[in-house]
Amino acid sequence: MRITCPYCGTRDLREFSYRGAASDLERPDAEAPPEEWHAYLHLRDNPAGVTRDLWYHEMGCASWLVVTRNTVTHEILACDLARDVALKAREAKR
Amino acid sequence: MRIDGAGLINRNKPVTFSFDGRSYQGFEGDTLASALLANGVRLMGRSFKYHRPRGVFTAGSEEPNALMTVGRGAAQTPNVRATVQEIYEGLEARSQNRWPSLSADLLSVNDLLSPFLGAGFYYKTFMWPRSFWEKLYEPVIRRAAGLGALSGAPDTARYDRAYAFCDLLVVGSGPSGLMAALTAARAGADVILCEEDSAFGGRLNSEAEEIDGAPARDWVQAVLAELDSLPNVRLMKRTTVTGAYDQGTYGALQRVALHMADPGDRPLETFWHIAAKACVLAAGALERPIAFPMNDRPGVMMASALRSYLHRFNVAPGKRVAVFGNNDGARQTAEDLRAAGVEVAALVDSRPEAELPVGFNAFKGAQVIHTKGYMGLKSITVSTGSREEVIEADCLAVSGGWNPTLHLTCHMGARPVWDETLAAFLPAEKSVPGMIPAGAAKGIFSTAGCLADGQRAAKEALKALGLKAKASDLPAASDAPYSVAPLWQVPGKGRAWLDFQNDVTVKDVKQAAQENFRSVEHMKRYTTQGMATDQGKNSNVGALAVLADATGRGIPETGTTTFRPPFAPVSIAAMGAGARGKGFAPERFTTSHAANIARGAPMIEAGLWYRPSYFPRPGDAGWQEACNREVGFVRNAVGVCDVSTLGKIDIQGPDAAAFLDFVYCNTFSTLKEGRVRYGLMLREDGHVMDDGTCARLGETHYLMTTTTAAAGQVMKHLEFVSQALRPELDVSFTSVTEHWAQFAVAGPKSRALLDSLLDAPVDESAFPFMGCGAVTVAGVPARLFRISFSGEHAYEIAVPARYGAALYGDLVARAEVLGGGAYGMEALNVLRIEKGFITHAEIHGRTTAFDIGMGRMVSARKDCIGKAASRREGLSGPEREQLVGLRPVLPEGRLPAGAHLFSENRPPTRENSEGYVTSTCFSPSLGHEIALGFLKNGPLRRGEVVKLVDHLRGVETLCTVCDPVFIDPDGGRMRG
Amino acid sequence: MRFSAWQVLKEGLTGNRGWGAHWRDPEPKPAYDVIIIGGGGHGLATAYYLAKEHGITNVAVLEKGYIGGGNVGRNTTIVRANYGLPGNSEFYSHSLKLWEGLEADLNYNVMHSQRGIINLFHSDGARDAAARRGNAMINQGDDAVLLDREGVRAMLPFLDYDNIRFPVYGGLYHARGGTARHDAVAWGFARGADRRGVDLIQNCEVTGIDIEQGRVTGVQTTRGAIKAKKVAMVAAGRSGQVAAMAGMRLPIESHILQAFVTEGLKPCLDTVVTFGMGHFYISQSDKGGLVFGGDLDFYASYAARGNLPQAEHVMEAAMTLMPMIGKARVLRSWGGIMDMSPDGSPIIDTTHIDGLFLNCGWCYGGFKAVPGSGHVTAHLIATGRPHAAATKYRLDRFATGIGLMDEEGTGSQHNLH
Amino acid sequence: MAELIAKTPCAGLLPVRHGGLSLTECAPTAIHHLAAYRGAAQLGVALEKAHGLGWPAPGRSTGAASARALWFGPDQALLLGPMPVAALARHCALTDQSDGWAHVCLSGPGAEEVLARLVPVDLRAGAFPEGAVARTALFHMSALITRTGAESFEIFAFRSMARTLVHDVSEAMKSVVAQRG
Repeated sequence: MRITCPYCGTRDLREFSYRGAASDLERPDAEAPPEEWHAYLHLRDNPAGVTRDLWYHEMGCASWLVVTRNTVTHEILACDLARDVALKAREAKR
Repeated sequence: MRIDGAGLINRNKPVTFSFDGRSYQGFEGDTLASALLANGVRLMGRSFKYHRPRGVFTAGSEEPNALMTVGRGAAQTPNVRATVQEIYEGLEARSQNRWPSLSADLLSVNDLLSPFLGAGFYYKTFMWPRSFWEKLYEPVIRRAAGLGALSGAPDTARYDRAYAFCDLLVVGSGPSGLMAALTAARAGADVILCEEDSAFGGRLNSEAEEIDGAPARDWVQAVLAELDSLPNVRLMKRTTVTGAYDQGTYGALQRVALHMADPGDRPLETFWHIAAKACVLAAGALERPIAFPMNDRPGVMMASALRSYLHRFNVAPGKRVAVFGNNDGARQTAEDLRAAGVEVAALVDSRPEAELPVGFNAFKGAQVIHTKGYMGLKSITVSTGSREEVIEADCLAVSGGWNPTLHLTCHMGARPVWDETLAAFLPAEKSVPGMIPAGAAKGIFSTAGCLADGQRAAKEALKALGLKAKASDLPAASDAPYSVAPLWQVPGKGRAWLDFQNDVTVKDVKQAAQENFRSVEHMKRYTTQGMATDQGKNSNVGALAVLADATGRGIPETGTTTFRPPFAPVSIAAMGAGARGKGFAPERFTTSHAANIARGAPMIEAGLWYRPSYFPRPGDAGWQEACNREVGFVRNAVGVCDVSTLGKIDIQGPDAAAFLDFVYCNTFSTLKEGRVRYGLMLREDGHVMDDGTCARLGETHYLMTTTTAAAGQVMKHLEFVSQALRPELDVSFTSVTEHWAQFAVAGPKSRALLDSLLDAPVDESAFPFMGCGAVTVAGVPARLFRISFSGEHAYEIAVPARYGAALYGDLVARAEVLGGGAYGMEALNVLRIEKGFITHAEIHGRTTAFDIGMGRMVSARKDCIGKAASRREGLSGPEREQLVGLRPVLPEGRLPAGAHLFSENRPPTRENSEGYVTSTCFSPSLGHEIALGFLKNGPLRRGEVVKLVDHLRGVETLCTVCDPVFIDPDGGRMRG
Repeated sequence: MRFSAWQVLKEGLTGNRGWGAHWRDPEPKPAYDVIIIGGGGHGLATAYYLAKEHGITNVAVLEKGYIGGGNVGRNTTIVRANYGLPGNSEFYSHSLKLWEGLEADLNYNVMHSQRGIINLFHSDGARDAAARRGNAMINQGDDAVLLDREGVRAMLPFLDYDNIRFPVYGGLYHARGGTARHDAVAWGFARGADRRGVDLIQNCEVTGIDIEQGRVTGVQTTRGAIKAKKVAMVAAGRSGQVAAMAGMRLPIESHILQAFVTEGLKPCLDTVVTFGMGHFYISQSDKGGLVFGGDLDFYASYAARGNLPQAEHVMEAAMTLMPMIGKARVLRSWGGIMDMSPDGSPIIDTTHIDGLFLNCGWCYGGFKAVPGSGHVTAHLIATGRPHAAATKYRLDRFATGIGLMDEEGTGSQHNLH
Repeated sequence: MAELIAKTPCAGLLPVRHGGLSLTECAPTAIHHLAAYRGAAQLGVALEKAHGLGWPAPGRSTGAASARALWFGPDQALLLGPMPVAALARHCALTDQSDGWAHVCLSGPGAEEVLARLVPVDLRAGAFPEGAVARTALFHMSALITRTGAESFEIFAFRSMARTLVHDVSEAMKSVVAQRG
């Protein structure tokens, strides 16, 4: 697998490490009800198809990335900086 | 025997090698198989199950029979394909899976028992008595099974791995591959051409073909010369592309020096990762056998293989050769044999309408229905339906048609598609992104067709790459059509083999169907069809056809055959190259390493680092004595220890304080400049991730310390929190672990030591307990932290790493003058256990802040990572096992770590286990063992006597639950 | 037909013409008492024990492909009961006891070979953790022996003791651990279930789960609607998709785990060996292939195939641990889809929908659980109560934090694995 | 009074030479990590003003032998050579890393092929010209690699891993040299 880091270009899988669903960016408020925290921490859509997940360019520029990817074909459709995605989500919330 | 001809062997370079102890001569360019055939050797191996005598069957990596062991001692290599292994001077080959010898193999008795050893027989027996499976049945089966043997000695040869990048990867160098490479290279594409064989050219090396009116090999040489001259082309022969992976990644195995008597510093093999924007799969096709009765005799081989031996190696595999086929390959083979002056015993074509040339003992619409010759073919029986004829022959060439070599197209899960006309599977469309099958690999079997298709495929690839092909003519070549009449099995008396190596016959597949293993996957697994070293390259399609027939379905309805990486087996040494010994992970050394080694300290691994265990002295009774001495240094004088391995993260920015408040469960925004605070970090799941101190060096500047083990994990975590969860915070961090060498100076005389060392004495007001600041040593700027992991008055001093070795030597020398010295990990561990300080033995991933008595550190006034999850009911409360100290009731009592804790009168069972011991040591300060552990509701059970049981080491002892701080509980020494 | 040496002899003498079908291929009936979604090891075992232990035979196992085509047919065949935490301890102990009688029970040779397992450790701290686990095994009534370095050397003389990156300090030896022939386990349970009247329906994909007023009533399939009083979702890596049909989101991520087998070799490894620091485990099959694997590829995937970096990491671990393996050649690699739960332990529970049961979260340890999982799931379906050996596999443990079973200590949250 | 003698990360390990290829330790130089606060624009100006160096684009470097800025990550650079002026700290987190890196030079015919045995990035001149910078893996290690000439590269790896760095590169050098011709 090769992932295109927005900074470093296309790099081999071995430079990256994986975290999981990009829903990790949507951290509930501290006082959110327990169910919301449970869903955030544990429940997953786990789609067989297109998913968005978090990768870390660990052996590279240390950027956290949101990769849009197909879990059945391993096709990669997009790769964005997690920082940008998170900031955009905040803008949208306001 | 060797015949005249202009093959690819060098008759001026004879090569001597041996097989089963006998010396033979071949020529440079020979494979082991061709050289043995040239010497009249037909028996080359034994089958896996029935130990039947077998001869060479193919001329490529798909060989199922002629597997041998090459080399001796640590160089012994099992399961080497004689058809691939090039001979070199002194090569030693041995047959395998036989005892005592290849010609007299006792286990060939299995062959006589074959009626009882059919498909899946072992699932139905060997069940009684139960204990006999491990004791008798299994060991016997295991010894009988297997092919060659590993030497058992470490593989000390060199291997390596490498990366390559290209626009276009061309797999295979037959007419399609060469044409594709040439077309792409001329257009300026960056091309890699991989060829599994030791010579480029594919089938053109093995056929009497002409291109542009000259021998095809001339064209091959001309193309190679041009490719070789281009800077944008990389030619890789002896390189098998083994797998297709995501986003244009390919694995390839290059046999760099396996054909050399003395490889020198060359790796035997290199495993390549090739990142290619496009790929032309021009891997050709594999000829398939026909399952006729007793088709496994030594001397029976594929017709294309026979032509390879004839044309490329100038070897006639027999004196009287018969040919049997269902396509024009049979006729071609007969004609080639005749042209080479070899007697053709019979030409048998199963097609009634076949046009056969005159002058042969030819049979149309006929089949070979039987053979004779246990140790080597003696005769075949041909049936035309109306009559049968026994014909003497010592070699039979068989052609059942061709299967495109489409294996790589299956590696991403695509299934090939059945083509009725070609009676073969073809690659599915877009099976691997960027891969374009061409030529025989996609079912085009004429030379002219392959040349044209190679060019077409290259153009398609160039278009995708945004390059333009230069106009060029196609060379002229034969365009003979391919016609095949499917013939999968010939009925008759006797077994008809499908999978030669695994001894799977037509009967086995039929029996599987009879037992309702009708899915092709079930049939494969039940019969072991296709699971031998060729992975069904020779037999899968035939077996599928037999299954289709047995279940009354067509081939496409029955299923498809699929393939997984690797295309051809890859040695573990090549794919794991560089990892032998210490190469598995980087080694990290502190600046004090050499000094510690010089003092004879055994070094132990701490993550990737090496740290001294203890410092032995002459006359020590053992490590315990050294450890006790070093504990004494710290408790009574001063000890020095390199703590550079702890992670140090420099955190700066206007929002540094807010950031730390979020990642630590306690508060850091309130920490004064020049002060240090202990911090506890949770994972988002509410359990403890790591702990350490964090110093505030300036208003917006902190220095975080992590444990040695978790440094990388914490850094990654901080990056995640900063980039993904708190992107609005303006903070940045960088690891300075490597820049600073840091040493603990601990003990009542630590201050005295530092006063003698530093350019100015330690200022008590600037360095109270948990103070920090800048100092200088011999003019070198340093950092001083008044922190303690031993419970004593202690400091840590950090200097730029270039001075680490010098400072360490100086510190230890000064400590020794003061009655102290260096201390190692053993002493460090004792010191911290005596003080109840935790490490990853306690924060092992399942403990919460509550469990370690730090529940109140989770600040109520702010959010932090892990806070929400830590409030779940299951993460605190009396049911939790919580941190306690343990001391033995009797002074000699042992408290081994890993023991479980029970109420005094309860038997030691799972239901009764109430906790366990995590850390233990002999406390020289107290004169007995002490331990830390976790006990249900522990803090409220102080004073209670509990039973400690270590079944593994036979310890059962009573101990008293106590406070985890064994020494100086109010911390006076540390603060004083 | 009962399988035995005599039967093999008799059939051998009569041309092997008498062997009948291992199982029938029935058409689905309109209704069943119990439908099991998923014809893998766990589903087949559940059906078998429903029939055998509870007399519930009006059961269908629905399999979208062929039975045993999932993880039960693509694993490294290791069978063990060497867990350290309550919940797992009693369950795997229960499962191992079932393994020990499985051949006689099923009349099928699954080649359960108790050749022993050695978990190596590479530091004092790891030894303490192994000791804690070994003591837990003995507390549970299972077997464990703590070997020191020389003890390991006596059993595994070919490991690198001199130059290995992470030296061998010792090993935890579990004599009753071992391997079994994976396909045979699926087939044995399938045959056993079939003989007791269970319908095994292959090529039948469930496309919907029918729920009326909070109660399950049946399923929709590619072969039509089928009614059922009870439905169990036993779909391993595909659990997320199946549960979604019932409107459930699961605490499951599906990940890829690769495994490898070499060409056949004469016997050179008599036990199962695991190398914790290298995430590597290996055994030798009865056919002579070295069967080995490593850690997850570490990305969510349904592709049933992995990538090179993890494959190479596994080979590297092999080379540092046992450099005598270098000239063995990897013949085939494959990937399974692992249903990873947050804490690495399984879920066997009822759901908020009456009559709908859930069995998932086996992570990379499902094979050894097959008999146990089938046995306790059958108990749960038949009685509505968890079996004593599986009381802790609750679905709500993540929400409550009670009884989390994070054996590895890496975290009880997906992204912390 | 103490006396502290400085030791370089690869002291005693280098140089290593095989068949025209050499691996040498670069002369010690000041290395500072610059991580911009909130956007690099002002920092770039300050850097230019203070040290005459442009802010490096991703994967690139600026400057020449005595003073260089190497891209290190988003809004980050390594300043090589000069001691940064204090004013820079107004715009960025400024961290001394001078002692944190093993800093070596690989040069000679086949240097590219040597690195191709260890580094999963295309380092051929077409894709990786002089001055290009990659943060990547060198076998199992994190490394920063920059091309300094047609046949020369500088490699930065963690100081503590110097021995592994030298071992891995030396072995690859041997392999490349042995396969020549």
